[in-house]
Amino acid sequence: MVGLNGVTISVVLFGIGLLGLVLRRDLVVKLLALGLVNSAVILCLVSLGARPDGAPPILATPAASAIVDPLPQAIVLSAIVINFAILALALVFVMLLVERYHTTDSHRIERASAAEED
Amino acid sequence: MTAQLVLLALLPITAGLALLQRRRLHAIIGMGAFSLLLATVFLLANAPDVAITEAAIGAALVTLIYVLAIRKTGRLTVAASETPGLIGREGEQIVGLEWEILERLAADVGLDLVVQFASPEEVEEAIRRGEVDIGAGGILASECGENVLRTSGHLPTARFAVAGPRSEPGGKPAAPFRGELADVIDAVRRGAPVSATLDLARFLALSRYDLDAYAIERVEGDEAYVFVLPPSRRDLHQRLAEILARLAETGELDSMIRRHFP
Amino acid sequence: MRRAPVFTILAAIVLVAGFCAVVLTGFGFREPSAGDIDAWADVARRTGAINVVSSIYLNARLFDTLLEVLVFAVAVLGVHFYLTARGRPEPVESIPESNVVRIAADILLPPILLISIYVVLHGHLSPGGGFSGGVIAGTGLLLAAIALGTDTVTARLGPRLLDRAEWGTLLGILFLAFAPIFAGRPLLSDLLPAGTPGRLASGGSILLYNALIGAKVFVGSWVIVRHFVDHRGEI
Amino acid sequence: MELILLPLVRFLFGGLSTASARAARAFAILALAVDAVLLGRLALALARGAEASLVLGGWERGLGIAFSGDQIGLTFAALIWGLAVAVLLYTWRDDLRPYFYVLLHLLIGAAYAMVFTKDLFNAYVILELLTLASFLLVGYGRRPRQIWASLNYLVLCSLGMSLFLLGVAVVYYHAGTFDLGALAAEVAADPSAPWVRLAATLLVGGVAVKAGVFLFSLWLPSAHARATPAVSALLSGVVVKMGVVEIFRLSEVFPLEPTLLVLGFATALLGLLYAIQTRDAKRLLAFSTLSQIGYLLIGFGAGTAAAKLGALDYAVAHGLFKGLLFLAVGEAARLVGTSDLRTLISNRNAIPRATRLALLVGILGIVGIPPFAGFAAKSVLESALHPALLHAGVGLISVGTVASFAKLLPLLGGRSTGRSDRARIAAYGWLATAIVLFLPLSSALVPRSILSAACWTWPAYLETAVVILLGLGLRRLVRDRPFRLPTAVFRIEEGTLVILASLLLVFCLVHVV
Repeated sequence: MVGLNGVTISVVLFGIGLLGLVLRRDLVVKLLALGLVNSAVILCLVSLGARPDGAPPILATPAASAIVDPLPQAIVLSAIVINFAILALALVFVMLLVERYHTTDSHRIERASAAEED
Repeated sequence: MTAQLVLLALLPITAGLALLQRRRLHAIIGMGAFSLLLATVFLLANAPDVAITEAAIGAALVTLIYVLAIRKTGRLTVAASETPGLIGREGEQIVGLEWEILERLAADVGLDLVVQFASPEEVEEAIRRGEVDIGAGGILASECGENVLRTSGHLPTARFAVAGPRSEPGGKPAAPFRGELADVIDAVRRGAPVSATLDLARFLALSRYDLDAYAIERVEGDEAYVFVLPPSRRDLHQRLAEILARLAETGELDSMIRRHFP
Repeated sequence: MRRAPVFTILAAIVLVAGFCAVVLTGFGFREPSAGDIDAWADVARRTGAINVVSSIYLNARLFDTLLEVLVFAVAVLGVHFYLTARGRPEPVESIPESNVVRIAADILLPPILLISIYVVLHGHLSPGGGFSGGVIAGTGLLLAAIALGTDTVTARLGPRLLDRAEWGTLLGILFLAFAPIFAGRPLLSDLLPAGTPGRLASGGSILLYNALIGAKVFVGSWVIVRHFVDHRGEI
Repeated sequence: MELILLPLVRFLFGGLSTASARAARAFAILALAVDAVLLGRLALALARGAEASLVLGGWERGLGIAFSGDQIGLTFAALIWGLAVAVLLYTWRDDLRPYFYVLLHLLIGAAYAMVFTKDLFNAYVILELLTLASFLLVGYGRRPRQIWASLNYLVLCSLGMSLFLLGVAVVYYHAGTFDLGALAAEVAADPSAPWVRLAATLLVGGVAVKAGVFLFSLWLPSAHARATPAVSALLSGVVVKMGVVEIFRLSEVFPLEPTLLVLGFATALLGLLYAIQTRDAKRLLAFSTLSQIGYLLIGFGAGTAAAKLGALDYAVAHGLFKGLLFLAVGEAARLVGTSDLRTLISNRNAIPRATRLALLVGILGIVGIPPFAGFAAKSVLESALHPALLHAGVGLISVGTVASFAKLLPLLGGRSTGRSDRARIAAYGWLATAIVLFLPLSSALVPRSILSAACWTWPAYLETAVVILLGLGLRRLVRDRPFRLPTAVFRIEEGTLVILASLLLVFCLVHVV
């Protein structure tokens, strides 16, 4: 089912995020890429329930029989908050690393911290 | 329906462009825009709850803390080996002739200056890998490697071969200086064997100690201190060269040299 | 942007493309059956909240939400722990501002807080709920921080009150999860009656959960934002 | 009822510990007591043969979150409890902030929930809570290299959990449920459908990042080696095991046998190579964790019920002796000031006697000397592995384990001068007792008939003797021949690529049924 729809786009976004995670060495951009990967999964889950003729899962609307699947939407709310929590903590840790190593370049931090161990 | 498809197609484009940004602030703003687009897609996909949460958290709060966290001014990273008089630490402060020149450059291009001290070979390596913007600290024009940009010398200097104790002068010239100056000084103080070619600034620092037991010989040839830059920073090289030329023209360079090498 | 070695770039592209191709093989469409739709509508009928997502989020799958609140609490705790211990670099000046910003902040803050309260309290009736409402209020407070400085805002809210609210709301949520057991019902189930769907006082405990989560997230996101304002520009 | 009370009570204590800093330690003890009561009640209920499963909040299966308590879950819960006691004793004299106790409560509560949950999305949220709590615990010392190790851990685990969630999406797309029981029925209807393979790949690959499977968990050596000893013990004994538990649950649903066998041997052999090569005591323990996870995966992959029981038994045993080893080596490293093996050995006189004894018990446990834990669990596992080749492969891994742990033996020599404090000795004693008495204890999980048939036989003794002799020989062989292994794979970038490559490998493997 490759075509212009939410699921395909979300897989493409996942791929872009992975490329960013691997190829960009700046930790801030790496975290942005990680956020993209997480958002991609959220888009995937929401797109699962989406139907062109659907209605929001709120029963007050007249077409109560046409509501879209509420379950993925409910779990996605948790996923969004978890992603935010991860991001906030990761940023704090990057701050602490910058204080020590004066750089956000992952390779240089890696080398500096490996050198400390010896 | 069409609006939805257009928005969906915009998502990877926005995300890709955002992650390709050279400056972090641009990347962050790009991802903020992506989150907003994503929230709109959710709204159109009949997921208003998710849309509100994504807009409040993903677009607003996350972008906010990123923007707060990052430094708005960029950095100019310098790798330097400590050389007394040129660039070195004095307590918390960094002082020296080259440091002052670099401060001018940083003010000129509007960036914060960050110095990482390292041994000469580490500086060379960092420049070769393009990990830092400028290499400094007693780098001699004749010793900097291939494939790097270097400025014209800002201070003429000479080289001295120090060998001993109790070795005959006139032998094979010692290898160029490597490692930490502090180690050489330490060796001299203990009277341990030393064989190194030092530039004038480092030699002056060393000559404060008792060198009677060592053979000292001036190495022939004219030398000058330079800055080195990775080949990718041609723009920065240009700016540095301009600043050096201006300093030399106005005579400011001479007074700076006199201040640091009385 | 520093370039990665060619080999890494190639490997990354090949692997990512392979991954995307593999993932795309497995998806297909699945139309919801009439039974599914009935089941979803039934959830809302049982909880009494017309927002089906809220019914699932805060009743049928309440345990997930509870864990998620704990994840958020851990994040707030971590940010607080690591950034407080570092001390602040220098007396933090308020963010450079002009009178226009200050006045705008003064005018904008009350409606933002009102909107957030509305979003929190109508979580079972319309889109929104504790999390989004709390975050809106927490970031809205940043406007006040722009005008007054973070220290003044913290002082006005009362640092001790903030501290207490932080764990008090968490304990409240946990207690609410425990409470049904005293009424002889299963843990993590409803405490209050379902009520008439569509009214503000309906949906069982969902309203209480939304209010508590809203308060918790409001305080938590303010703590995070405050620390990031104090330590801004450090990366 | 006890199933959900166990995590909830822990969370409540976590909340209370933030409220009152002074009482944090008292709450920690109280929580252990409450846990013990609840675990006892659960054990009694299970012994009576009562059905211990429930859907939270009184919902029916399918929509709500289902918990189910079985012997396996109970065993793991008991392991978690035992390690929690040891950690509390070990850190008794340390001046820890209430923050530490809050994280500890949340970590343990999440682990309890993990062993009982039968819901895929619930497992995702629990694993994320485990990740965040342990992430903060790894960085607790605030040393920059700890911070860097835990940031690596966070990024790679978050990526892994995204893969897992993508797998959950695939499952929901096709089966319309998050419930493992309902999913098992759907999978059984058509086990070779493309979506089953994709879902299995993503779920197993995602959770393998957390479970310490070598190719996926490249963050593990640094994080485990750089954290403080008590945290390392928890990471190895509890957090990694929770990933293993999820892999076990998945292996009950999806046809994963060849995949797990290949992954198991890969992680065991690679982990051993690195363990034999490293010169750092704590990294040795971390790499050995990776190799020991291999045993478990092989057990799950062998497919028979007995092999699975043996693997679970081994998981518990490993939690005990690796916890003890991390605590003991951690104290030695703290006293000497480094975990570099050579320096440790030359300063071995600083290691107190109790710590040496703990080390000895730990080593005897892990190399499988009868009647210690390793021997019992390994015998049960091996007796269930039927093709001779499989059996021989596992024997080879045991030889490598002996060879890598022989490096720690010199630490036991010399004469000790220092003294440990009482609380630490109690912590060692607690875990050591469990290791020594492991055979009778494991009869709670493994039927007594299997146990005695596997352990009290001459072939088992003979095999142990041969393995130990071969292991010591291998140690002599490699001692004077240091070799180098690539270290670049432990960086974030390469680590991500390796995860992707392994994921594609798993995707190929799930097609081999």
